[in-house]
Amino acid sequence: MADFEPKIVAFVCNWCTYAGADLTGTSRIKYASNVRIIRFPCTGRIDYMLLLKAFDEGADGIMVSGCHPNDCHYTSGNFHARRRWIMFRSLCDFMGIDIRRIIFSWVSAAEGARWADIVNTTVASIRELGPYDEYRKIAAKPIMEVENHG
Amino acid sequence: MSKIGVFVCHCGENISSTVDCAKVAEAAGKYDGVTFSVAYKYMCSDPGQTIIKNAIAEKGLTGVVVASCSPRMHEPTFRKACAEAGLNPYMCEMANLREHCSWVHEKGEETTQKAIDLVRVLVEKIKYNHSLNPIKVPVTKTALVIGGGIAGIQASLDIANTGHKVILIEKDPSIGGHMSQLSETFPTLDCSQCILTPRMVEVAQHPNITLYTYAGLESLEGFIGNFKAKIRKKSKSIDEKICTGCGLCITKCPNKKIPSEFNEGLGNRTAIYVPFPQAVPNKPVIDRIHCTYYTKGKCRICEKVCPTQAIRFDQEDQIVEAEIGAIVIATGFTVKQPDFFPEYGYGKYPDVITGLQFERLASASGPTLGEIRRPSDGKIPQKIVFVACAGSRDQAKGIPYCSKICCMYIAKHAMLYQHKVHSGKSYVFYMDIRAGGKMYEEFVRRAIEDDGVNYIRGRISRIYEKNGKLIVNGADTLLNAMPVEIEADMVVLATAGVANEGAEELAQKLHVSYDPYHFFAEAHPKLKPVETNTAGIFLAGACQAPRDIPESVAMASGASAKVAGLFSQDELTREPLIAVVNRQPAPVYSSCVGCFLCISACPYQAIEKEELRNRNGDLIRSVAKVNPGLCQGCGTCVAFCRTKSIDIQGYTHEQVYSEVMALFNEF
Amino acid sequence: MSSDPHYSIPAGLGSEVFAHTEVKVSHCYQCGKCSAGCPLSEEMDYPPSVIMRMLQTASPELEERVLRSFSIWVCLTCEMCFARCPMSIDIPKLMDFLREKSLKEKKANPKAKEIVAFHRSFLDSIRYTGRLYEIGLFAGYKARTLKIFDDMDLAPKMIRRGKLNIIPELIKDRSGVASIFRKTIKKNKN
Amino acid sequence: MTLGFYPGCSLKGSSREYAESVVAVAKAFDIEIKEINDWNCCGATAAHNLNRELSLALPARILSLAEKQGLNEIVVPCAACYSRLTVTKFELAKDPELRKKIVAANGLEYSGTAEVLNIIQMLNKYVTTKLEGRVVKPFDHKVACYYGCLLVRPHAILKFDREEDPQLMDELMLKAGATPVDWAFKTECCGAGLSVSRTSSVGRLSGKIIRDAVDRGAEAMIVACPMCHSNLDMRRGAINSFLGEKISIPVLYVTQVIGLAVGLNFKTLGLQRHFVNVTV
Repeated sequence: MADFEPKIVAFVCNWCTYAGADLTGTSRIKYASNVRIIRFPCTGRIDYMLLLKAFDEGADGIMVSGCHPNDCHYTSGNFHARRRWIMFRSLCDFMGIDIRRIIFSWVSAAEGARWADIVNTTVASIRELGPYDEYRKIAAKPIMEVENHG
Repeated sequence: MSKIGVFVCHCGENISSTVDCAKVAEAAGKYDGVTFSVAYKYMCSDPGQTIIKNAIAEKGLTGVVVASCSPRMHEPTFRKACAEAGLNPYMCEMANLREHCSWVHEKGEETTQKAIDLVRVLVEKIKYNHSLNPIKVPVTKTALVIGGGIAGIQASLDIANTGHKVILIEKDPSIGGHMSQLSETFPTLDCSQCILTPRMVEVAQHPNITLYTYAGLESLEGFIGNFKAKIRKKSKSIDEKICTGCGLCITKCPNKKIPSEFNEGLGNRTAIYVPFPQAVPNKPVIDRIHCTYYTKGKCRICEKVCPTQAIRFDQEDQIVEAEIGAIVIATGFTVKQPDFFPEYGYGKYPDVITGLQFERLASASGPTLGEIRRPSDGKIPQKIVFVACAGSRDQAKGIPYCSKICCMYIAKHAMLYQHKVHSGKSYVFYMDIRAGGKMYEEFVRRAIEDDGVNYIRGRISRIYEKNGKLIVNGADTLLNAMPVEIEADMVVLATAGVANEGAEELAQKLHVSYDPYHFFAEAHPKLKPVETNTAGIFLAGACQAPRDIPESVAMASGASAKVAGLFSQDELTREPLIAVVNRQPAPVYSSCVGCFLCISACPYQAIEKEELRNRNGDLIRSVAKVNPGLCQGCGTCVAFCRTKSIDIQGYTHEQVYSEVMALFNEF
Repeated sequence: MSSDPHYSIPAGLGSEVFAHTEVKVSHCYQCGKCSAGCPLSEEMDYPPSVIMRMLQTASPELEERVLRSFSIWVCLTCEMCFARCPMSIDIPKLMDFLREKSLKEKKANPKAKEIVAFHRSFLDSIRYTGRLYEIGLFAGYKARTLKIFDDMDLAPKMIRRGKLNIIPELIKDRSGVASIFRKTIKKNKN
Repeated sequence: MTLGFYPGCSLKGSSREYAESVVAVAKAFDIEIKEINDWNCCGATAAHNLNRELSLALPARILSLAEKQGLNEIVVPCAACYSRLTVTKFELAKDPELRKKIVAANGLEYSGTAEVLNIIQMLNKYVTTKLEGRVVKPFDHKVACYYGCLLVRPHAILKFDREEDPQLMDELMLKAGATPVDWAFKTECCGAGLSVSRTSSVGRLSGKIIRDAVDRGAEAMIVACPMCHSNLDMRRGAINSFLGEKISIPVLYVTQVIGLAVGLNFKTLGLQRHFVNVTV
């Protein structure tokens, strides 16, 4: 697995984590290059079906990150995100999706170093888990076949 | 078919030292829909922008992706450049190759690959961008100020002086608020009334200010720049136009034993009254709860003596409707009463008073004409105990916060007492002295050092009365918590400052949030201290948290500047990155099924129900509708929508899905 | 153990206090209201708020002083401190714990000899009869403290007024009560 | 009307007049009181001072016995026992783990359903409404109602009356024809468990209480706790030496006053047993 480079996508909010990642840049803190950031106005905007889509498209791991509780630019978007995340997580767990591959975190605009840390830990843990082939195997099966097995 | 231009910036060497920019441009050039791609040393420089503008003109570009620094840095720059070249600015996106790539990774193929990926993601996104136009909403240039204390007065005057109209409403018969009750003010000991009353008069005379006293907000609708307020003017039972304020009615009113609110119950007033001599407006109102005519059906003496026949017993409350562009809430606070404290006698000892009552005793306009006399027998107290944190910082009593103003006014009270009663002894029981403020600490030290006030560090456990003395049990925590017992003549409790009764109800009427203690919540604790979460509604003074006079005034001026800024425009322009509910041709109309989950999710009350009707006016069904004036573009509703009928411009489903799908194609 | 996931458990005796009583010593902000209202504060070597402060330091030396203090024994558990504490700190419960620990570690303050003796005699009386046998209590107490002549005038007066039972009241299920003692108090302890 | 009755040790010994008066008043108002069979001591201050589990196991046994006898309501005249029983109920309801442990130690079933009433609650529930018509000899004295600690604290658990300056006993006395004085030491501690081991403290604490009552013109002190009574009554020597004065204000149980008011006999109420003479 040593030469496996995980593909990770990060869904982040514009006001905290995106800005925090900017700060990592301006602070010139180096971190693993496996993560691609996609910008959202707020974690509250993130439709969790996107996460499944990302796995579909070949992601090995997913990060979701926004403002700390009570710091949301829009007051409560991150609370909605967190609440939905709790639901979605158990749903994923139920469906057999490896929830260790979805990392939820709060990174503020001031936490440049923390962003680098979280990315590095995430990359390391996904590397440990290996490529997420299982998902693609299941997803690739025609629906009928899945049903028959089920 | 899209014609997208990709512009890769070297940012000097900031990007190009780790990312092979030429390779990025080359890769981008091969994507579907990309008709132009180039790398340049400084894309944000004039020549760089010219490259973009020329490409738009010459190649007829329909979209621009600038791969350079963070959009938080230069998005406005490049969008402006696009607009200047005739391309809708929202057809420009930025890939963050600097902060998110070149600065955080080592030089190498992987870094370049990441840059290529980031560009591809935005190329795919921009294919689904739409031209957007900034939202414009008109502005009614009249402000509503709720509350006529010092904060409301300051806000009204500041806004009125910028040339805009102000409606000031006050629930009491006079403006002035708590400040008018104060004797002298810390840390300068200038007389409160002397500095306040000129401003009250100014309010009354200002051509831009309409003052409604004895009035409250009935309801509020609308949004920033376009509110509609209903104001209830309680019946004063007099005709203000005719009344000259001569005061004859007050002297003749037989009902003279009503505890005066202005004097905090330490003096009496009549049923027809002005709260205090300098009241603005200086015309009486009839307190219907106590007036003999209203309670017993006869009297009407005031009517008989009024030289101008201004008494109107049958006057009814009046509802005034007003168009409002912005609102300043300045409703202030209140203090806990002694009956809140079981251990201090549940309020049964008349000589255990609040700080506000002490203000009335110390005030030259108060019931004792400024002499410190105890309420029970009028004697001058020789020993007086001041208790800090009475209720404040007391989790068990539900008030864990610091009321902030008490440390200072207690020092002032003790000082005033020592100035007035030279033979007297004063004690202050405190836990910490919080005197952060210009000349505040010096003021407290003066009380201790120059005026001989005894500060004892410890909280009072109990107060009880014996033989006309109040026995105060405390401890000196700086002396191994040694018990201290003082036989005092009077005790002043610095009772906690709390939100007004009805604050919660008002917050709900205004759709602003409030904290667990019912103080109104600011939009950001540091950077938006006078804004609320509802655009166009601002906060001033102690309705947001306990505040002293300088802070209240500063907040009021801050809120006024916000209002003036808003009123400086005829129309409000807002970023069009807001939510929209889809509309389709009949017979579908919209995929919205009207579950209205979005309404509950929206933190801005920006979503309302819209009734779809056919030509005959028959209701087809109700669907959600986003008010563009209120929507802030967080997108929470989008994630909530079960039928994907609501979408957010700039981050549409199509856009974000295409981004995700573009991610790993060549990863 | 904790019902409060946000509480940062302090070091030293404070953590033990928290584990047994859920009393959070760091919640005390030293207002002194407990000491001000405590009826026995003036007889204590360390008034309640000072005990709280000593625990907050987590200094082994000060904790030792707490366990060896007279304060914890003269405390009457009248609950005044708890009733008025702005932080709702259950000091009486804390005191119970400190007493138990002090005794277990044989650190009870020598000045508290009579108080401890009284409590023990009291429990002995219940242990053997199920109910308090006042003469037995006095006898046990006197044997423990050698305060033979204290209250000598009281007993005859009580007997005359029918306030003392010469014969102990015995409950039927004495073994049941004795077994409660065995199961709650460790065997090796008196 | 049947009520469970937990007298507690004091009421069988040094405070038997309290029990006598409770029984007499109950009888006068047709309340049948049924003593819990084979009850044990609640452990009082000693148990919780020395061992927490013991201090819960002993009261739990009492509650279990009451349940076994089918008693849903128990009157507990002793304030200390009332406090121990109520606190035990509260603690065991809060912590199921602890409850398991205690039940195991006792070997008796425990459901926590029996309701515990202090004497004031019992009187208010079953006597007060009928009292007015029954008063034949109003107790026409100024009285200081002394509640002590354990009747009102810990307030969060007991939820009885106001935590400071309680009123319910005062209201009851008013109905019995007495005039309660407004005084300041209603809930101050009398010295309680230090009675024997530190009599001087009791002299000081009880002395302050009696001083205030007398200063406010009280002619009698009314109590609802045997410990308070024995400290204020039997420890008068220590009190007087603290006050430096001989004070002879009598101390009566609340039930004795009600008994007198409805015409019960002096001896039936055990009034002859007091150290400080009561003259009616």
